[in-house]
Amino acid sequence: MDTLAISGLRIEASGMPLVRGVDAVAGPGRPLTLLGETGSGKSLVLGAATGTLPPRLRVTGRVLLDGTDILAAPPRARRGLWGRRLAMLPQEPWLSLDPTMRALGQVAEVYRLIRGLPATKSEEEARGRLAELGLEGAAGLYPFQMSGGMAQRLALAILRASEAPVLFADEPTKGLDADRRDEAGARLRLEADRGRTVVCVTHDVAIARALRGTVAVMLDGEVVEQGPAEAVLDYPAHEYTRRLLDAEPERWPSLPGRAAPRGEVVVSGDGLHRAFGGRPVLRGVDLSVRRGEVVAITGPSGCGKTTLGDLLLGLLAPDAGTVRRLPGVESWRFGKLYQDPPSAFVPHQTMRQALEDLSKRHGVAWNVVAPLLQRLRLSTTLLDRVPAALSGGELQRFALVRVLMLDPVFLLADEPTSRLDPLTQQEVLLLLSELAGERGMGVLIVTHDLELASKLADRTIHLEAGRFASSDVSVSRGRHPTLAEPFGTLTRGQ
Amino acid sequence: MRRRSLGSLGAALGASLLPEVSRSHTPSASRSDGERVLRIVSPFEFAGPDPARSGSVFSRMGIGEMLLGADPEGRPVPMLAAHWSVSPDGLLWRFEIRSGVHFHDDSPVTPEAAASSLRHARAAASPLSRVPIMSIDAEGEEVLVRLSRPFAPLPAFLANYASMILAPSAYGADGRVRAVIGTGPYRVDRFAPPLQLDVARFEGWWGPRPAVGRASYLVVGQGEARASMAESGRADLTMALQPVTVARLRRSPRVELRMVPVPRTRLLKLNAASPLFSDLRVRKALSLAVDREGIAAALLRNPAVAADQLFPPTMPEWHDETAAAGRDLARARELLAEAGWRPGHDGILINGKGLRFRTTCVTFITWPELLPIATALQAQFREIGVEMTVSIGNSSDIPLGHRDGTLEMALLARNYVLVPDPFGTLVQDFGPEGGDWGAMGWSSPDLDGLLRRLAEGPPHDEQRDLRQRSARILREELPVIPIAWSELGIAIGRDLANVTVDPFETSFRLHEITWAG
Amino acid sequence: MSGSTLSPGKRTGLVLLAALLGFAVLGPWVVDADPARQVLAHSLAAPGAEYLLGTDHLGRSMLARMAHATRLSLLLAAVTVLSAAVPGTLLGVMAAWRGGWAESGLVLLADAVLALPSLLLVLLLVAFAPGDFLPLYLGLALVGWVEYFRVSRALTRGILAKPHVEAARLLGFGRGYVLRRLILPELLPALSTLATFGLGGAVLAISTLSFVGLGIRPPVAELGSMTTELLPHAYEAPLTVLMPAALVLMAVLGCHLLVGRGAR
Amino acid sequence: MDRHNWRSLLRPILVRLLQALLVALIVGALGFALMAALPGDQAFRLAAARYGPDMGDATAAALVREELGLDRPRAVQFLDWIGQLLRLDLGHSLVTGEPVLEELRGQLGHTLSLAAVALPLSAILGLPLGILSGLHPSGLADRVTLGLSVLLRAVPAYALGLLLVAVFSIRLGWLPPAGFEGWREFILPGLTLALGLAALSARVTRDSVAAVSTAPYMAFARWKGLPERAAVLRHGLRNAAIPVVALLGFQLIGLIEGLIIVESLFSWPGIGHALVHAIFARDVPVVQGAALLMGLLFVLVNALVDLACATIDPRRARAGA
Repeated sequence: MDTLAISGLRIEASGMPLVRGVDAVAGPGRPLTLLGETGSGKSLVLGAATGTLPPRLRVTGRVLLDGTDILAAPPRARRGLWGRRLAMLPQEPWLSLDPTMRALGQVAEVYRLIRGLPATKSEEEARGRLAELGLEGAAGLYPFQMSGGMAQRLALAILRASEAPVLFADEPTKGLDADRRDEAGARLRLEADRGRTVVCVTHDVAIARALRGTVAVMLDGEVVEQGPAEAVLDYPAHEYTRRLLDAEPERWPSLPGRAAPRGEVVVSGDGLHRAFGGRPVLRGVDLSVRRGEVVAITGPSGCGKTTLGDLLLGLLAPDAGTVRRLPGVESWRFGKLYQDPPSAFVPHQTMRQALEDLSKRHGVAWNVVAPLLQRLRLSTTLLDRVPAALSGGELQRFALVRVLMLDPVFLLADEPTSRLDPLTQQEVLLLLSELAGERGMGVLIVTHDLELASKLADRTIHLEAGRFASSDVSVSRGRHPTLAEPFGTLTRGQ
Repeated sequence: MRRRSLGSLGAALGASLLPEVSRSHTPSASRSDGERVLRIVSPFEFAGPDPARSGSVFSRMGIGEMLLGADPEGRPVPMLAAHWSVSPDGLLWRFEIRSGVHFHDDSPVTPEAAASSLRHARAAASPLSRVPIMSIDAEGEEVLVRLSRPFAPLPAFLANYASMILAPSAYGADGRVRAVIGTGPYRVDRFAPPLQLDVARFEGWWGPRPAVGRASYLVVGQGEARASMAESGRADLTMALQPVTVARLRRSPRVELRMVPVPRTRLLKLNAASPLFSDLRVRKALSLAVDREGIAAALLRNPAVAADQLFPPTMPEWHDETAAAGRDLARARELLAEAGWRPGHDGILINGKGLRFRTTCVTFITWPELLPIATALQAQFREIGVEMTVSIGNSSDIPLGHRDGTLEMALLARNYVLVPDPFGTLVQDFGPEGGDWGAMGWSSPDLDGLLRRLAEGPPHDEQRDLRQRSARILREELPVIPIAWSELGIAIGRDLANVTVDPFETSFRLHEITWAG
Repeated sequence: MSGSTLSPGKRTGLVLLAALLGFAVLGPWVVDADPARQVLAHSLAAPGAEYLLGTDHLGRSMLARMAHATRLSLLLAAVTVLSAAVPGTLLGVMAAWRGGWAESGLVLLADAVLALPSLLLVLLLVAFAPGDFLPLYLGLALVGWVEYFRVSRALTRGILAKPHVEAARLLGFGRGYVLRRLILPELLPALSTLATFGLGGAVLAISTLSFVGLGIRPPVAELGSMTTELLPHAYEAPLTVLMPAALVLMAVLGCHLLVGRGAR
Repeated sequence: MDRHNWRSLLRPILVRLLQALLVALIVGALGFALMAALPGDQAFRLAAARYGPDMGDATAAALVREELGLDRPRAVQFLDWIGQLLRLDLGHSLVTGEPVLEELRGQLGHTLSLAAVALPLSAILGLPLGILSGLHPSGLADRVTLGLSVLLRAVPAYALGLLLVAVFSIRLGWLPPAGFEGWREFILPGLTLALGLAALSARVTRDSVAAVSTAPYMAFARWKGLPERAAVLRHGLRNAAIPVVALLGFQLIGLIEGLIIVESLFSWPGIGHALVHAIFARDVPVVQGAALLMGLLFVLVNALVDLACATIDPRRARAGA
């Protein structure tokens, strides 16, 4: 029997349908993944299933939990299910843990207050839960002393304590470093294997793959394709599903054979050392980037990738070693793309103002700008928007425009797509790679994603604890997919 | 020593963190010994135990006594001195100390103790320091005061609070006063400057045993708050009521209101040496321009206090009976024109040398009525073309401006019975060099002569004549322009009896008061 | 934010301030009576045909005095706020930008100023020239700059840490541009909130000073000094005190309502 | 690790000490400025304050000048004061001649006892209203509280005090309008101070509670299945208290400001009252002493608030590490 069954779910906001006709089921050991991009309506479905939607939204259809329609239940009764029948693994768990309470207490209170165990017994149980998730050493820590992955495990420990049979997970990989993503997927699968009914909402195909069970792909408020994970993910029927899957780096076709980078070296570092507060971050790194070359740096969090980039751009000074940049080239022709696109723009400035100021500052004629916008498929109507009114993909492309206006010789791209939906990520990165060839600029891309690096870069450098671990040269072959497809229509403003 | 001060800072902080639960008495209740407390509320704060600074409060509360007192006419009466005499040349005064009098520490009052107190007073900023004294000594049962020249009003100066007689133990080794150990009917029970003073009956007093056993003196600065203390029965004696609150208190069944004229005169001090005020006609014009009745009625709530001369009718010897001219703007303008002042294009007077009649009047807020009066004068003078700026400062700006010659005009209130004989104040204020609180750039040989003669101690009839002539000179020459006299407004609780008011404000006469019923 | 989206509270605040401003600008001109003219015989007259709003203790027209007082009070408050806000903001931005000793020194100084009773500083400054305007607002500015300093420093630190500042520098923009286009516009909402509160605060502070006896010299009419001047007559003629007090209240209330949700 | 911990503990203490030192220096400099720059003559001012207007004339001023050595160069007098301060001696009041420390001791006691009434009173008035409005933002309680607090903040402290006196002492006759001896005397000045503070703390509490009640960790606490009461008690209150406690430090500024006014208004023999008098009298040692004590008190309380914040909020405690 299905623990959770959603049927005919429709959500409207003042007459406008946001979610239409969603049907889906999940049961013990049969997780359900709602896969979709920002704005697809997947989070609204989760809200309806948990009964946490704002009252101004009109919800029709049925959500059966163990055969009872929880949509029809009064709010008090729904609230009574929390922690007993339903559990929720929140987005960005480090924000959802009480910042002023130690880990152990946050687990133990579930036993103490909800399950009514005595204090010592509660603590004992709580220690057990922490140990199960490898947190035995963290009982005395506060959430702010934990990494994102630890916080997520702590949240899971709390949810395990409650032993609610249905576990919801909302974007469990949001804000996590890429190397922690697979771990998150595996942990959710483990919960499912322990007999829980797991419902997960994500844009990350890798999670859906890891979780197995049922996958429902959502687009514009509708489920466009649904079925067992193996079927949907390996033999996608719907065009959108295919594109979504193709957007995963490992599925990217290899990039077009760029001419082997023969240009001069635009930037190089020799024996770079850098420490922060007495802690060495970089310990003797050499690196050079040529015109037209795409170099990727990968490595785990804290390995010094970002620091290396900042040293090359002159944003930081090295403690030892030298940075050489192409002589006679103005400093602003060494550009940077940022991880969080909205934060790289002045919040109250429209794109037009930003670009106009830039063209005035450097005497770049406006007629240089228009073709760039076209090349990056940015409609001129977007020019009059402020950053908050643009999507991440659009902003990252505007960021490219303003760098390209200055005829760059080098571009540092610091995790430029880690906060973007997969299709947008693919689009932006392919553009970047094309432009490197077209413009003859050296690109240094900082990323967690090995797969992405190997697809995109001419060379990949692995950093580990501030040193080179290895370096390899990607072999470029095959053809680049045409970019005439209007990817832009799939991304939307938030 | 160093360590001690370090410790004392810590102790001070520590002690103050645990606020002292004082031997407090609730205002309405009686004390633990059942003795009812007479509560006095007054606006006047007091500082340390030095009588030169705070003696007025000690004297009013009956803690300290002087050698002599004064009767309602200001004539000297015995207090700690039972008898006194003066040598024929007027240079040696003998004061015989009352026998059997004790200080609050039970030590006897000896001539040496009294002489010592007086020597302290003389060294301080006290009226006694202005007396031409050569020496003060004890001899037998007497205190001997030797003068360098005759000074008949000496007894009045000895009746001033700063000449209070304190016990030898009241003085520290450095000569500072450490405690108020007097001889009066009440001794200090709790000394909490600047706002509270509790006294208890001194059983060893030389006079008849007072009926009131305990009294407290509480300072309440806000006039409105004082009035409501009286109205709500939280004060038995409320001093210095403000004119605006008087009407309300008159209707209160709880208190009896008394308005006592006191010789404190609000006046305009002028720099007669300045080109603006050197001409008597100008000073007369200014005086004629003042609407005294208007000010007295609107701001002081009693038209009768409009002052056409320095001394009120309650001091007949110093009061000139001739009728006063009222406000007369036409006459004022005439006089100004005669003195060469003509209105300019904006109405402000200009004289032949192109000098505009603009002046600054300094006043201060110790007396709350001065500022509104100054504001009224400003408008009244503007009507005859005199532009006056009001500068609100500290009272000390006036003597300072007097000394450095920068002062042009000041509005102040002057107490003429600081020593019970107005002579004492007049000789300071209107002497040949003028005075900080009196004439500036003005002197009158005639007045000097009259005052000199008064100092010699003439027979009474002559005295009266000298006083009258002095008053007339001041009235005619206008070295200062009187504006209004004062009244002391007192609210007396209905359950007090035998309350009398001392016009010289030297005593509340607590020892005479009894509880009614 | 356009006018139509104002909340009722903000709208009330705006109306209050506009009314007050109108009274301040037009009042003295419309009333056209000398605020210093006295008729002692008409002291504390009740409102009526001759004196629309009655008279004060010296028989001066309350209406004329309040019109002039409102103008002066608002002007003084505005000057006070400006002379606190401009240096405070600039120092705050500078401290955040320069960092190091300059910042630590300024922060310590600001903390020390905070630790001292501000009334002490103002009293001291006012004691230099009692009754004059200049020391009054200088004194208030001397105390007031700290608030602007703290807020603008904290905000600037936040802004400077954001990637868009680094991006602007990398794109070749100079310090002037960063200050003009990046920092000041972002400080503006917070600063205008502070300034609006400050405007009300300055009106209050000036009236408090007149209460301690350091007002403005007569016969100048200022709302605070009017209130304290008439306070002794609160029982006989309550209106004379309540009217200027109500104007002070209007000014402060208007500012607070305009800024919106109370405290921070 | 240990070394780091020590540093993190030491640093705030050092900062506070430095602040205290700076406060002392500024107070000293102000006192110096007072002596050096203010118009009028200190000796005359002191004479007026000591002997009253009637006796405060040039003769008295000359006596004062001689007694106190006011003729000495100002720099010497300033260095004297610094020297005394280093020996923790604040000198003698120029008006009363008493040691400043002795005078301030009593006054500080009165001030602190008033503050000890006002602060809890403001908490009793402000916190429940703030919590109530924060739990139901835009509800009736919220709107009424907002209106009240805006109104209270728009009324100057002295006007509020006079209003209270008018109502409770004069109209109703319930409470004494002045005095400082019994418990009744504490109510009006305490209330005057407390109302102003409560207006502020109610708003801060409200905002904090409103923010906390929609915080993700409160949502998660509910998701855990905690009943609302337990969620609020175990996770809401402590987090909501952080900004409120931090505000206490700032409230103290308001409290001290308010004290000066309230003490003058109610003739309360506290440190604020003494300060105002001393400024008018140019009693430099008392001004310096009172300001110094108030400043140091402020620094001390701020340090205590820091400590309290660090106790409640572990993030603050480790921030220095």
